[in-house]
Amino acid sequence: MTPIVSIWPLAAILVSLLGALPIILADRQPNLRESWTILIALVKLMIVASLLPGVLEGNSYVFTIAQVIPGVPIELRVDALGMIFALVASSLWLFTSIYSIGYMRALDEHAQTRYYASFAVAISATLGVAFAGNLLTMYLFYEMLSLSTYPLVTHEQNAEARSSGRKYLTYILGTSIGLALPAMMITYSVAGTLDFTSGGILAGKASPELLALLVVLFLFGFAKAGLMPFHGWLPAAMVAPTPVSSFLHGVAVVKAGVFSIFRIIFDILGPETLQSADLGSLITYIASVTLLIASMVALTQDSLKRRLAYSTIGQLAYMVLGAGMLSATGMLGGVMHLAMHAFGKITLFFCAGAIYVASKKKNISQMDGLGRRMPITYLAFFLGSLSIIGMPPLGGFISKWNLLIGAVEGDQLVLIVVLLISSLLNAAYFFPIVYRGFFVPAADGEGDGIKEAPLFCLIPLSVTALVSLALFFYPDTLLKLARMAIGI
Amino acid sequence: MESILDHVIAKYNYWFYVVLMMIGFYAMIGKRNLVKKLLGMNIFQTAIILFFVSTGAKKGGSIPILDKYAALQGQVDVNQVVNPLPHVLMLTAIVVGVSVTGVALAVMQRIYRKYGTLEEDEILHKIENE
Amino acid sequence: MKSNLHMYVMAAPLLTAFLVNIFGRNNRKVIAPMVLGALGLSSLLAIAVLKRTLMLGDLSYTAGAWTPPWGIELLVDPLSALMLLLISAVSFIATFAALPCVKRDLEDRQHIFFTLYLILIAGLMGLVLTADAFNLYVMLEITSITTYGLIALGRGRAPLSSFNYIIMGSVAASFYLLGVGYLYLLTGTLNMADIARYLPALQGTAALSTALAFILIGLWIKMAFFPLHGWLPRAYTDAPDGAGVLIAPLMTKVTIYLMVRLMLTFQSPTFPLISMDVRTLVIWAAAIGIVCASSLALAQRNLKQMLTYIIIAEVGYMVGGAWLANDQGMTGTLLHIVNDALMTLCLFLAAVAIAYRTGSLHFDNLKGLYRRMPWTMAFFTIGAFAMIGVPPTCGFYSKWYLLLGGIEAGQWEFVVALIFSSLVNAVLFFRIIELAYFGSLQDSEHHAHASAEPQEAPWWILSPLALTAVLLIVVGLSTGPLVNNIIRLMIPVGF
Amino acid sequence: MRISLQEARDRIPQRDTILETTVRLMVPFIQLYGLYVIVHGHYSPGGGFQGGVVLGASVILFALAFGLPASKHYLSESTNIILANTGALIYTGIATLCALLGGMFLDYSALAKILPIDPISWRSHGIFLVEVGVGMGVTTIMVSIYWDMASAGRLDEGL
Repeated sequence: MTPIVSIWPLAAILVSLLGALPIILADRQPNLRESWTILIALVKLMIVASLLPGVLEGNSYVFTIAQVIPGVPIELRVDALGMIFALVASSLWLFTSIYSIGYMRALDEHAQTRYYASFAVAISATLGVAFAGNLLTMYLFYEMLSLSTYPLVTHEQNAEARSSGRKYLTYILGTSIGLALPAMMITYSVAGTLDFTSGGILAGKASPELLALLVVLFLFGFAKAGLMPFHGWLPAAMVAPTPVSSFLHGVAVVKAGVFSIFRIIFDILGPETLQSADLGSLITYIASVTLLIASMVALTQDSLKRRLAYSTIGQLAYMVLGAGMLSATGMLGGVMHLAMHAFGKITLFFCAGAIYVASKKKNISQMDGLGRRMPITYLAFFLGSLSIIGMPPLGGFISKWNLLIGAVEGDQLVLIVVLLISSLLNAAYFFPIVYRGFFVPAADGEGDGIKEAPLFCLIPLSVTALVSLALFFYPDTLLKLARMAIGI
Repeated sequence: MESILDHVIAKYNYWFYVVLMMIGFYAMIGKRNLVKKLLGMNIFQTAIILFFVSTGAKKGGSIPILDKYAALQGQVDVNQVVNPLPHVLMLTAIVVGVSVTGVALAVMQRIYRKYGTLEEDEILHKIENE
Repeated sequence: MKSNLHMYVMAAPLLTAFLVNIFGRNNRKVIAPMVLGALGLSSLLAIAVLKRTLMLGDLSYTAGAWTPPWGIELLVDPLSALMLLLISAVSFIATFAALPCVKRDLEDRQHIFFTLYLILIAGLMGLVLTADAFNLYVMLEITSITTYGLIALGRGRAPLSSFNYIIMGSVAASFYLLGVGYLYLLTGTLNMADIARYLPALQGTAALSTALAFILIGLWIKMAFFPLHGWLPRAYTDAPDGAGVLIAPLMTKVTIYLMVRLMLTFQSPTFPLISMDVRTLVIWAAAIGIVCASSLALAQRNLKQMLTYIIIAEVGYMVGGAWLANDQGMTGTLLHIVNDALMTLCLFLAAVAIAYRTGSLHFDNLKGLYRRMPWTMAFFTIGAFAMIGVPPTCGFYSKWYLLLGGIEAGQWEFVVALIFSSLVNAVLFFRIIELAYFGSLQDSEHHAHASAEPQEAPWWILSPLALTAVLLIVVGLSTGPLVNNIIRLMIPVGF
Repeated sequence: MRISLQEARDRIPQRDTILETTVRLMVPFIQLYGLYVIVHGHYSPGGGFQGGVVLGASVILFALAFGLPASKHYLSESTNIILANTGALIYTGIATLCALLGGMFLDYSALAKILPIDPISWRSHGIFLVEVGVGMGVTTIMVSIYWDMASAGRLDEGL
């Protein structure tokens, strides 16, 4: 890997951060404001994409922003793992922006300028997390993401939003200051550096007990990954408008948490160090518990968005589980699932939003027969759920397959069972929705006059569903990046 | 017992300041009247000033006003003159003390005009009833 | 190296103080240009002094050309030059906000206010410059007396708060003076560097311990270190707005600097000033102080009063950091002095801006402020993030060093206290942000339009606030150079 | 508010001829003594502080005997404060002047550049100048504190 000094990673982050300004200035002209949003999203995606070929060739792009602490500058570095996350986030931001226009206008939401501006800052922070070159930089952007999403979560500004906002910050800030920060300080005082180094920086420097402590602190410290018992914020945060839930709580925020945990396991603690201390099982058990409980809770939820939220918690645990296997295939599955789940889950959230826009319905029990009125939405929902469950021919299959293989290779019988049960549970909480939509007729007179959501909503969700499908047939680039990310 | 007494008598001036200081300190902390507090503060400061001044003292030392020419010719025995430095310093400290007292008095006057009393308890009572 | 530069830094506000009183009493219009001119000049000169010390090394200076240890020595090394710059810059920025407030609150006493104000600034600079233990006492009292006066100019129960402060401040000064007296008896000199030379020979004597204890307790009262903090909250809350923005960021911080300066001067390999027992005791006190002050801050229902308790908690940070007695802790303390001054300035400026428009800082009054004063609240939010310690604002980095120092020294109680306080700060500030963001939920529908008209604070307050908020981030990002080029130079090897 | 001397003196309910006469006789001598202490301060015991206090005491004595308004007739409040500031300004101004002339702060020998007397003498004369400033300051502040206290902050009646 040859590091190349390049300003483009910084540009990718700044474009939306500075882009928030014209958005704020265009407060009174919605068309101009939304054109800006789309333009910024496009520019951002292009910058990120322009870095892709170099990364595929094995280069990394480095840029130092400021020297702050000896040995730990604020530094950006684009490598394969970061590239996956950045690509997923920036391409989905584009779709979300388009979707937001349809959704927000259809519902005539208030304070849309603040909404778009906060969104722009949040995506900057997400890319910052993706491109961070060391733990400190990642922590910086992680906190920025937490804070910039607060106005989005509490967008409604009513009592429910306030209590959810409280919960959100309590979990996210509480854990990052209370657990992740001390863990980072301990790491720094032991290792003397915080650079992401393939294979970790703690090899031979920390006792197994200390490593175990760090694992626990980091896993729960990055509570955005939603590992139980620090998952409560995610269902609560579903009071936000659906584009926020779909992008931030299906993609950016939660994936930032999982991505952080990946970074910790791959580049700070180091898989081999963890292996030698026999700590892989600790991670996988924590993940398994979350996985099963979340899937079962999802079954009981009647609100569509809450069901999706619990599903997300479960799927995030899949990724952590994969990383925790510490074997090449397992980690590959985990990394792949980060991308696959993003496309699948955002489709599902988009659909939930589209249903809400079209019918004002939030609960699954009210959605009988809707599929016939909104066939495209429901078809996309079906594809998305297939991908999440892990069925061919959708992208989710590839990642889940790898996870399963990883478990088999590692002779971890418990994990195999967990994975299989959970896939069944996934199917059990998704299929009834589709079934109700298509095959249970609506009560008399209900649902008359409901038609598909506006085009601005419909197009993004169709595209993401199709991407999920396409990723099954053309996973090569992604696979290559994922292989590079875990160093095989 | 005798040795302690000797100790006290040998350095009686210091004991005197300590007693003075404690009286001042007690007045500052224990009294509830603002004027008494201020008096205590002055006593406290005076004790410290006396302490400083006595550090310059010498047995048989005279006032440190020297004949310029005698001093230049080295005819002055330093042991015959008290150390003037602490006195000079305390001059400044006295001025500081006076300034603080002045400010405190002015502030106290404002308190009195506002609340009509200088008893701390009554003032607090009045503030609570506002 | 002979140079008058730093004297001018101090002389500019001092001379202007009297000129303002003479000319300002009849013509109010000259006050603002004079004060701002003097402080602007001071700031520029302070930058030059800092540059010069970095290039040429320490500047030693003797008032009246009397050679030390007899004459009063003024010593400028990069650290004191940095403090000089901090004081002049903070006071310059604060003055912009102080002017409109004083104009409103103390219409016919502006000249008096600004005389005291400028003498206070000159006194603070003198504190930083002096290398003479007794001169330090005098400067300490100059700053205190002017502060008493400034606080007493406030409304409501301000005179009483000021009086309590006078009593406590005088006790502190007397303790300090007593300690210096002991040191003088022991060493026969008042020059700090000179005293430090004699200290190793006196190691372990009861008299020396008494002397140092008196000095430290005196300084601790002045800086409102936890169990000795009683006077601070009321005094700072009741101070007039114009004075609060200057006093709150600087007074405690400069006193902490003095403690650190004494520690750095007296500490030497042959004379470990900080014995292990005392050290642990002080750090425990700091940790308890941080926890208690943070918890007390939670109980407040008034923004300014809440901020005063946060100041007390931050004092705990810095005292604890200094007494960790290692490189990282000391770096953290020095860095935090700079950062905390800026953070407190930012928050107090925001508080002043809010008070200027709404008249009160009670929490009920803060509802819906994001709508009414969006920019003020945006900058307030940055200040709040710095206080919580969110990167990349500067508050994070000093906390980083303090935590690291605590971890390296194995003082876990301090680490836990710091983290606890960060969390409490998050609660404190998000409570306010929430209030300001949500407004009152019931009647938001009806009054949404009535109160929707933005009512920003005047530019005189808003622009320094904006500048400070930007500084918080800029200083945060330039932590590396600041630590490597200035602060680390000042910490002796083996500290 | 300026009032005539006669008016001011009429405000005192009981005038005491013996007291007034004594004070009238004493005040000039006290003031002369105060000035003496100030101007000799730079080479013998005395100086601005002591002389200033004596001068201030003379005014206070006058105010005690003739009433506060009468003393304000001779030394109005604003004059008093301006004098106080001027005194402080003389001190700091000379100190700064020394620095501006290339010496150090309060390094009076630098003043030789203005008036070519030898630097050693200037050291002595410099102290004299400064003592005058100090004297002014102390006198006026003493008077000011007395006025403030004696009249409960209203600056009219007095004891």
